[in-house]
Amino acid sequence: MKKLLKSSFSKSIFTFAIAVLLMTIIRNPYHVGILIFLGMNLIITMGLSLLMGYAGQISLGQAAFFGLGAYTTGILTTKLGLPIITAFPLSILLTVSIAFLVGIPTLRLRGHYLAMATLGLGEIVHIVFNELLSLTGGPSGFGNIPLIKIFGIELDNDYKYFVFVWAIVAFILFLSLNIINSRMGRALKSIHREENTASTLGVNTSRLKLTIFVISAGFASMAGFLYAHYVTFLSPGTFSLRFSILLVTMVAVGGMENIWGAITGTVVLTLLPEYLRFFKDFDILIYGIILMSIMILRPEGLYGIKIPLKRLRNNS
Amino acid sequence: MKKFIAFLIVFVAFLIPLSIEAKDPKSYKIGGVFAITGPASWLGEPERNTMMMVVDMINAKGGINGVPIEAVIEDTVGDETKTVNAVKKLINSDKVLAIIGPSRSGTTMAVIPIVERAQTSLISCAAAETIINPVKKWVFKTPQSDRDAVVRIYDYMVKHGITRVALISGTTGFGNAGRGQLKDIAPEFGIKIIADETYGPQDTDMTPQLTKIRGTNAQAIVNWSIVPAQAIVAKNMVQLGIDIPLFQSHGFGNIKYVEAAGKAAEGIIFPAGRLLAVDTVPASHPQKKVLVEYKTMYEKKFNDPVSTFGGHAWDAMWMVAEALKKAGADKEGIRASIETMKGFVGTGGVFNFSPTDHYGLTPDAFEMLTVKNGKFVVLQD
Amino acid sequence: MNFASQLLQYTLSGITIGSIYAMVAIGFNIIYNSTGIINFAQGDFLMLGGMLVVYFHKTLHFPLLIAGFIAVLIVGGIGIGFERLAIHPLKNPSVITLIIITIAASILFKGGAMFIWGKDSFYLASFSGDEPIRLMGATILPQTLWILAFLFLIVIALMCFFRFTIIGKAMKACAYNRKAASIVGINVNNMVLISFALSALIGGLAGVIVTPITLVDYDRGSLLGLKGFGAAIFGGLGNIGGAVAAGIIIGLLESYSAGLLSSGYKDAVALIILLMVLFFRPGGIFAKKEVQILKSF
Amino acid sequence: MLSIQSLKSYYESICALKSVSLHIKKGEIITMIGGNGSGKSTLLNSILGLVPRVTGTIQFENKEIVGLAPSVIVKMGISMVPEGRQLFYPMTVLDNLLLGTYSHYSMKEKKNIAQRVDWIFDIFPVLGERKRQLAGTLSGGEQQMLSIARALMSKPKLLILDEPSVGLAPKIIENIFQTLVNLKEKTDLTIFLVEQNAKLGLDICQRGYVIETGQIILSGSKDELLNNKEVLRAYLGKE
Repeated sequence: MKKLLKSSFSKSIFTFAIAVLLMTIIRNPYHVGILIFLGMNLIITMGLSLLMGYAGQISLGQAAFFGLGAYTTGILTTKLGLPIITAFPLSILLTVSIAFLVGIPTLRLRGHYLAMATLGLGEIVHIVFNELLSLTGGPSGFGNIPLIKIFGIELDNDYKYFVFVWAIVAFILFLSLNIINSRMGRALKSIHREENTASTLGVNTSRLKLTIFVISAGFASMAGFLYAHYVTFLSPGTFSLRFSILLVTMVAVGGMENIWGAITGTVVLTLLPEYLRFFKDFDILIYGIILMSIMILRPEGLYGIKIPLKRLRNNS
Repeated sequence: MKKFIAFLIVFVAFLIPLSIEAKDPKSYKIGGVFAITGPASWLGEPERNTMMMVVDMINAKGGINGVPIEAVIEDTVGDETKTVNAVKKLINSDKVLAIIGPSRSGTTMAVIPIVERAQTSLISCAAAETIINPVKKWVFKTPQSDRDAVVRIYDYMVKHGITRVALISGTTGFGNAGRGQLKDIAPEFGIKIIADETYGPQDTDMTPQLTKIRGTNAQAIVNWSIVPAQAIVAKNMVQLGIDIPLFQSHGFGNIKYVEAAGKAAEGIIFPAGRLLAVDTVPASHPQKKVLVEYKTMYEKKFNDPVSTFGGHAWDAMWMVAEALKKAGADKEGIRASIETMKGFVGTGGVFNFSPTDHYGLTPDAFEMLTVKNGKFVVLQD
Repeated sequence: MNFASQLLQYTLSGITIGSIYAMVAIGFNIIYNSTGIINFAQGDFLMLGGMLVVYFHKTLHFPLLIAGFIAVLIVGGIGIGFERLAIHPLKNPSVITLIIITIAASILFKGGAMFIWGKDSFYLASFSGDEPIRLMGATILPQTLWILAFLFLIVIALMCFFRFTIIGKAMKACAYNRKAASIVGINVNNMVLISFALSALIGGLAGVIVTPITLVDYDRGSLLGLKGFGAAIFGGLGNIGGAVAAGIIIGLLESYSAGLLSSGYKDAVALIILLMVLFFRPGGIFAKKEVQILKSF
Repeated sequence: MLSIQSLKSYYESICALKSVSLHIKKGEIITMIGGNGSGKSTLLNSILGLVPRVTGTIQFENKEIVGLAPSVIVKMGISMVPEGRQLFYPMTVLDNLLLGTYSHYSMKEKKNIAQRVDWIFDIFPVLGERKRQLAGTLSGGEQQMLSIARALMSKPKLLILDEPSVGLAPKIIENIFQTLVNLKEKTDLTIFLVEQNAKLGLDICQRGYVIETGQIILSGSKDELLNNKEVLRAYLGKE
């Protein structure tokens, strides 16, 4: 156990170190900004990977939890003037409780029915963002969300925020790896493989699934919190079904069987549009073609493609 | 672990190209961020086209003070996160001197903190009053405000004895902002809002909402929307046999919506810049020359009917050109010279900016138009 | 105008919207039936049908009937091509892989349509004029009758197809038991191909007949696809009659809640009822006793 | 008629068959016995082309059939009664039978198919009584009959049965097996029967094979096998 902990801890620290190293190489706030959004996406998709890859459940409503986290902290800090340090736990708590409540009936469903139910929940939350004018500003959104201050340092530029976001990414990675390596993680894998046998082996599958669902919602709300205090402006468009689908796609493109797959997929699909800017109006076509090719040629996901490593070894 | 290392290598390899920066040729770089694709593309496309066209015009004449302008245009897909990225790219990678756009109110609000911090002028092509009220140091806008549009509509209503009004609006930033203004200003004109319905931007049938309105004693309907669905509202009204007047917002300012609504569009009243009814603007009007020039050039070049949205980009680009002439490649200078610009004649109206007014237009910038025989004409009272 | 005729109007409006959802839902079901795939590009078949008929009719000036016919055939061809290029090459794909592929296809179809026809909305004149038909103080457009008539025809045709033809039976057999279908010599791959072709044809046809009401632009398929998916689930996946009823029920729910409750929350009301059904009657409102064993990821 | 040479099959990278060879002559009833996981189902699925990774040769009437699609193989005249019956449960008895003719269905054949159905109802009168019932509502024995009947609908030359006796009462099994023997006598049908129930299976055959862990360990005539000590001990429960 100690050894496992050590390795997931070192992996997290390593990832963080690489990220910070990258930041110092990339001396351009715009690129750093993209990596900040990448970090937020990673936080969500790691949770989604636990849910999809390990618990075998799908959620097409993850953008709603992302949005709930963002809106709660946004509303609490601007409309009620609460300090961020209070708003933070409240926003996570609210999202997690909602996830818990809706998770109970939802996770009884399977397959396409689960997809439809989570999609419906996501859309309902989206409609509420649109319609609660007095709180959310409706489709026009609202702004002036304060910046985060930590140990007296205001996170007012991209570099500071980058370090903050990626520290949390590393922490979430650490958490996820531990969940995977824990008893619960192994039990989850067994749910994924064969739901019936697992339940006969005395594993309470519905409780485990619910736990992971709630954890993934918590991760998403964490990302929402980070989003709100970075962009400082919220409107419902950001938290639409489109984004939920994109998140699921990231996990599937990278590979569902493994959390590193989700991470790979997130990196590729977050950065891909930046490369496709070059193609102007064609970008959506090329994006579709790339996505489809990946799924046809490598349906198990991008992660673990062996060619680069082999070539590397041959060269050295 | 092997897989992990391979993963890291790919990760880093994917990122390295990001750190390569473009070389800087000698030119004035101006950024454009428009919703060229996505659900608001009918705004972004003419804006992008127009900006490119104006830049070509300026460069064909030798640029500004001998320096060519380079337009760097990014697509926002109408999405906040993408817009934030795009604006950061323009400011930090391309090092533009000023930015034109974004197309939508929501995306504009999202990037205001960024341009304020980066001290780069932004001339928005979105209409919402909240963009320039309160005044932000680096933010301007060229479209006529929704507030002014509401004022013109209510003026007209008061003159024609309409006091009971039913609202219907699209649930987009534009529709929502207009809805807010309509409700806010109504008491000033003694107008009562007796119905307040909404519809989604992708909806295909508004008869339930309109049936509800039909059940009231409203004397007129105001539809505030910028999405193609607004054409369906007009059609549904005809279907339901509602024969009270329909007012639209300036978001109706695209002849394609008239085509889409067909006969149902006849008699719709809406405020708009004079661009849409150039032919009926008297030759003596100060805007006439600019309007004719833009309309003929655009329609010749893109073989597409002109819309007011492209006009916003036209005005913004010429403002920037004007400011560059005075201030050169000095960001604060550009800002200051836009802020002090007076009597600038654009397609949207005659702009008079000041440190307390980053909008520069008055309700007079609007003309009340109506649809007659499938064409926009100035409404004769 | 009295309340009764208002109610009648909400009903007629609901049926109009609902019949469009029903058309999309049928397409979902046909593919689901023989493959277990939810085709997220289903709404885009409808969009393509609309775009193509507008193109042939208004740009190339073909007579409406011929333009519509060509449009439907081309969409059918696109369905076949999609299956052969993207679905067929996969060996033992997981459901989630298939879903992502159909999402990618949806992105491609949208991108392609935007590239070819631009971003404008297009409209098509109603088949038999816009003069509304009056009915006890409420009105209905002639185009709605066209939609209902086609919906009726499609359902009847499909029922006959599945009940009386050997290919229809073989497709159903694939849905019930793939292995057994192979054992009796049914070429399962061909059945999948036929199901894609059929559902693309129906999607294209739906696009042609709903465009006069909905207008069409490259993104028109997204929302309709979503609503159609909802209807397909609501009626019980694979149940074509159920899909039609569910589509119309969702349309009615939206219309009633827009008219009687709040237009802003109309979609939410419909969704909440849909979720309630899912929670308490998974398998859809019309699920038979021998509910199909749900496929899982 | 059917000849298999050094057949190997893989199931998810596990080698389920290791070099199996056997042959079946026209008009024979051949029985193969083997326990759970011995590879018998894999063997049958390989013959029908349902297993993707197969090496070796399978010749049916001197034509190589490895690599052909199941639909082609069925059309050539091999028909299978699968393990667990695998009917189309939500469809009627008649529809199940009709689907049995799928591989050579055409408009011209309509009359022949009708005759075929009548012939089946002669053999299994109970199915005729229940032809409009859903297959899922039949009793176990009736379902097994339907599964056999469905396989017979395609006019097979070789009928393969995968454990038809599972879950049925001895009386019914006897009845079904007797029907098979009668069928073979009346027509020129060849039958390849795979059974766990060695006694019943061997009783009706001419020759037999014993398969264990993916290999054929014994073969011989009915009497040779019935008297073999190994068989007696392992499959017939006699010391």
